[in-house]
Amino acid sequence: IVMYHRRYVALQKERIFAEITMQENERKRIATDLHDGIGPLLSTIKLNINSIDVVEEGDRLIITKAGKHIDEIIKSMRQISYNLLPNTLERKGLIEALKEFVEHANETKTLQVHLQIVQHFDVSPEKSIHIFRMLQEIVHNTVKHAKAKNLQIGLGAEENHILILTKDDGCGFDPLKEKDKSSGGLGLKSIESRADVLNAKLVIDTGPSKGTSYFIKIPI
Amino acid sequence: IVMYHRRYVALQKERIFAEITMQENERKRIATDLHDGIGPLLSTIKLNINSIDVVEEGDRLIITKAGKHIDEIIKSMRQISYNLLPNTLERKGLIEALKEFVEHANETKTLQVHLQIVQHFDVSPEKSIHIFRMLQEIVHNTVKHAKAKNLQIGLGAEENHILILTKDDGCGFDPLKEKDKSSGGLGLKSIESRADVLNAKLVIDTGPSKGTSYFIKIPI
Amino acid sequence: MSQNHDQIKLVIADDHEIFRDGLALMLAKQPHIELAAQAEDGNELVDIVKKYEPDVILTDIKMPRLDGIAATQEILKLYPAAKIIALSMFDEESLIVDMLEAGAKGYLLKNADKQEILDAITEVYNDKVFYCRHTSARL
Ligand SMILES: Nc1ncnc2c1ncn2[C@@H]1O[C@H](COP(=O)(O)OP(=O)(O)OP(=O)(O)O)[C@@H](O)[C@H]1O
Ligand SMILES: Nc1ncnc2c1ncn2[C@@H]1O[C@H](COP(=O)(O)OP(=O)(O)OP(=O)(O)O)[C@@H](O)[C@H]1O
Ligand SMILES: [K+]
Ligand SMILES: [Mg+2]
Ligand SMILES: [Mg+2]
Ligand SMILES: [Mg+2]
Repeated sequence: IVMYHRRYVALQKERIFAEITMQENERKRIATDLHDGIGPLLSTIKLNINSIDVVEEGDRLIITKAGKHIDEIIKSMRQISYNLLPNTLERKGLIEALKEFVEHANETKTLQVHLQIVQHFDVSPEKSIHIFRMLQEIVHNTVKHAKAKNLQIGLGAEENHILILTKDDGCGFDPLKEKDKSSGGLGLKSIESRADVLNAKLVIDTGPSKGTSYFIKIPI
Repeated sequence: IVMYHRRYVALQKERIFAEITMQENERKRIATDLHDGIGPLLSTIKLNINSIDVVEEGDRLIITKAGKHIDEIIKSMRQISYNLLPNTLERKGLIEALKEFVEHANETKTLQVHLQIVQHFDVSPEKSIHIFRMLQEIVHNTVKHAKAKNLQIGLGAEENHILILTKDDGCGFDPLKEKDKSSGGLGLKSIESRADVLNAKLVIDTGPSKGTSYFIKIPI
Repeated sequence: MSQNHDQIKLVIADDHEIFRDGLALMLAKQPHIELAAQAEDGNELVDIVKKYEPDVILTDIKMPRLDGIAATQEILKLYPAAKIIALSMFDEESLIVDMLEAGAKGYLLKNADKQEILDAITEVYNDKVFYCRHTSARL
């Protein structure tokens, strides 16, 4: 039974890995389709209509309007594309992508997110994406559920590990109760799956009086 | 250990379910954004620019060009949106979506797919999507790997089960060998994961001389 | 090559032909701009800059083989006074900073209005910098 269990564990991990990989591949594919397929067409249409010489005032208005519509489309494509895969993550790596994400989050929300890079470290693009997704969900959950004023995020490294610590000053929750609700959310489970795929140690410390903390230790 | 194993099995199943659900939710969200958010804007732009009076022949050409660009955008958005979530699946259910998918596959490929509905049945939208994804991957794999001329797909129902049978006349493969390659593909694992989520029984029968068959039995 | 000193000699680079075509069509109508040549990647851009020595260069950032950032660096090594404007797609804003660090004198979003594009070309030609009005506050 122990051997059977081991085989089962390996199989399940592979399946979760397959699902996550498929999703990230698809995200990348769509982002590329939007960037290379639709983006140039949209910009070109704007150039096209702007190059037309019109005589009537009404036509000029129509062109202005159409131009605004194109800007709107481009704005939503930018949002879709960012949600799929932040360009910065691919181009400049985890730290820059996190800085951008945190800046973005601080723009609109009442929550203040404080990002501290204690030590810099190198990490593969594959691992970066899992770490980014975990922190994204932690921030989302803090915004959505914690009623917190502050969220501290610290990233550092020691020998062969990346260490991540997060701490909010919100209302906390009961992780066991949340996990029992099979009807419940997907975010925490996804954080666990990503941790599993990274062979990471994941500890959640949370309660009504102490807010919510995550401790994540990832082998490099 | 047995109890521990059971708990572990339940936990893993929940995680896979969470990943798959997250992915399908995201697909639906993006497809909706593209379809409902961007689609109408594009049509409006097309109407707008077509109503402009131009004097020069060159400008008329530019407008024609811009119109073609818009058509191209609409076409690729439709493709992206279809790949994410076939509209028909949501609107008209599994059978119609499969018919459309098979028709589509038969248009371009040398492979002939034959879809046979032995008995009609009712199935929830959630289950429909898992079944659709499994059959999609089976068709994709047959196109990609089987060198087959024909693929038979039969769907039927008995009492509390949906039965799916597929059979290609291609080269077959060694499932054990494929599964051992941890570097390998994602499709088969994803079929297994979906079967798991559906509590389905899944049997793959394949070999060099007999092509590849799937037998899937899904509790309704 | 034009001898008219009032005309700004321009080259453009982008890996998407339709976008280059659209840009060329628009520029063709501008009497004070002469579009000397087009490139579809950074390598070609460096070549046409050497060949035509344009007054102003308008270049995409993300291109195959040699991207806009690397091309900018290379061009500025050869011509330290070169006037380069970056063209940015909706998902490339994080790269604009790199373009400016590499020595670009300005940037435009690819959905900028015609007037904005023309202003950028004129301003940069007149030794000024130009930052696109539409860009998000983050930059
Ligand atoms: N930082 C937090 N502070 C307080 N409660 C939290 C926090 N993070 C999570 N929770 C609680 O845990 C529950 C489960 O979180 P999870 O991310 O799994 O689901 P969700 O956020 O409700 O939905 P989803 O992530 O699928 O959008 C939440 O509904 C919330 O009650
Ligand atoms: N119908 C089939 N006929 C012949 N070989 C098949 C068939 N289906 C699958 N295979 C073999 O099984 C392998 C694994 O299939 P799987 O769908 O998991 O991965 P893939 O198709 O190679 O990649 P992916 O699905 O990730 O795009 C394939 O590479 C192929 O060798
Ligand atoms: K001209
Ligand atoms: Mg959540
Ligand atoms: Mg496959
Ligand atoms: Mg480009």
